[in-house]
Amino acid sequence: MPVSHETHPGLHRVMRATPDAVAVARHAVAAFACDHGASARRASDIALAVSEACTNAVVHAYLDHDEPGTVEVDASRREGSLAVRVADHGRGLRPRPDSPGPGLGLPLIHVLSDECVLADGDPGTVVDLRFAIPQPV
Amino acid sequence: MPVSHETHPGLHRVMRATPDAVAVARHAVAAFACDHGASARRASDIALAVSEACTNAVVHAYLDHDEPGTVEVDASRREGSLAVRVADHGRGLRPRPDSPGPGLGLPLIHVLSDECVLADGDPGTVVDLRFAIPQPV
Amino acid sequence: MTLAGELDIAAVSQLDEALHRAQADAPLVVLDLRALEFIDASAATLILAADRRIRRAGGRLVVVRGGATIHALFALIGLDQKLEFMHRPFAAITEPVAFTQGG
Amino acid sequence: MTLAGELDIAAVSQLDEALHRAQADAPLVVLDLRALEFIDASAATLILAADRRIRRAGGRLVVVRGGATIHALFALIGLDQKLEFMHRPFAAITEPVAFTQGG
Ligand SMILES: Nc1ncnc2c1ncn2[C@@H]1O[C@H](COP(=O)(O)OP(=O)(O)O)[C@@H](O)[C@H]1O
Ligand SMILES: Nc1ncnc2c1ncn2[C@@H]1O[C@H](COP(=O)(O)OP(=O)(O)O)[C@@H](O)[C@H]1O
Repeated sequence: MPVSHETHPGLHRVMRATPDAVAVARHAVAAFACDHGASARRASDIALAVSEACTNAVVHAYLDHDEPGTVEVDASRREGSLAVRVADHGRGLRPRPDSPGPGLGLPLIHVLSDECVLADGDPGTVVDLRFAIPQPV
Repeated sequence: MPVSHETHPGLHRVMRATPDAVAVARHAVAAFACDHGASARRASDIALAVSEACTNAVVHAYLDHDEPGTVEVDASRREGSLAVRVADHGRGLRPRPDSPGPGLGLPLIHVLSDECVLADGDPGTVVDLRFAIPQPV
Repeated sequence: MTLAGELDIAAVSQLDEALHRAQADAPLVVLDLRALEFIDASAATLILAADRRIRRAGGRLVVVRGGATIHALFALIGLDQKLEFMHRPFAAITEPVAFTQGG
Repeated sequence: MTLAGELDIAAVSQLDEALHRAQADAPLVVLDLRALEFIDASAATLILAADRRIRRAGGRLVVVRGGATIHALFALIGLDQKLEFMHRPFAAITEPVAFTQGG
């Protein structure tokens, strides 16, 4: 259901980094992408990338903490693309020889997105993704 | 042995992506970094990051090829930093569930560098790294 | 065994248990993905691990492909070549081992 | 067992064999990294795998720390907490099991 852009300044969600947050983030960004011109196929790629990035925040970011901190998801429409940011305030992206994951997340996020920049939060990790989407007419 | 910068326009090496290329690349970039103001400690961080990026080109890039293609290493001095690029012309950075590696390479490259951008070659993978190094006086 | 709903990090331990249980039940496990709405890399990897485990034990895992977006994930991580996929199940097999997960 | 030179992808299979051999020789394996000039993540991970294997078999792997840059890699990938490190070997142990790798 496309909605006029003025009514959608951007998406911003702050959640506790627990497993159930991942679906919430994924659904919110997929809906935002659909509303802003993404095809169903494209929206599902975006949802998968967001899901993997949020999963990393849930699984890795707060390893050293007693309680998980937050994961923040932002999305906004840019000229010709959708910008999505997944940020946490945890230990920062670093190697973990005992990772429970299969090590597919980062390469998967890379292939799904048109640009993927991994930056340090202060503290934490910021994953900035860009997905090319033709401007709706 | 610091050398005047004018005599060092930049480092450029093209090698076949075989295991022995990794040490050659690592040594060349470490020497270049030392010559351009990196401390021994900093140069060894840079060498490790380059080593991991070249190892990825050797291990992953030419998986689908009968013969390995090339891996290219470039380094140049920028204002306040060293820019290093490791590029291959292989299958592109994508997930590999049967990876023989422990999955530490990309996160390690990320922590060792001050900026790490993974881009697509055409075809292949381009890893652009920036290491902050104070300008020598 | 039929998987439905969304398989992400919130469901992996449940999926892992279900796959272990299915293996204990029969030497041929048919995993039907047609009702699945989402799957992530860690869940798909659990299916690969189950395949390896079941084959090592002399059994066999056959996966009934999900929709286009589900199968896209398997293709992206190279599992479309590593698992035994089929488009439609034999009618006989689907009935008895139905199981619904997540949602 | 003494490791010298540079341990990267070009040396991993040789390292893996050496670690398997050392395990076969004695229940206590002392791995001396002081002569090492370089180690990458895959080589360090092989040492972790050897540690796990040796402990599972009832043995023990003790690692004599290398120089600052060598130890930095172990710390970066979190293995400084997962392996049993010591600063200096007991004189008695170093002598007999010397082995030189790579270079
Ligand atoms: N948000 C994060 N915070 C801390 N570390 C992270 C984060 N995301 C990724 N990492 C690190 O990067 C590694 C690779 O991530 P990924 O490719 O998703 O594989 P996996 O999660 O399966 O290990 C992880 O094992 C972890 O060490
Ligand atoms: N140059 C490359 N070409 C193709 N794929 C790559 C390349 N570099 C990395 N990859 C992919 O990214 C994944 C993660 O890389 P890395 O973190 O170095 O872990 P590892 O190499 O141990 O698997 C690899 O398993 C591979 O699928």
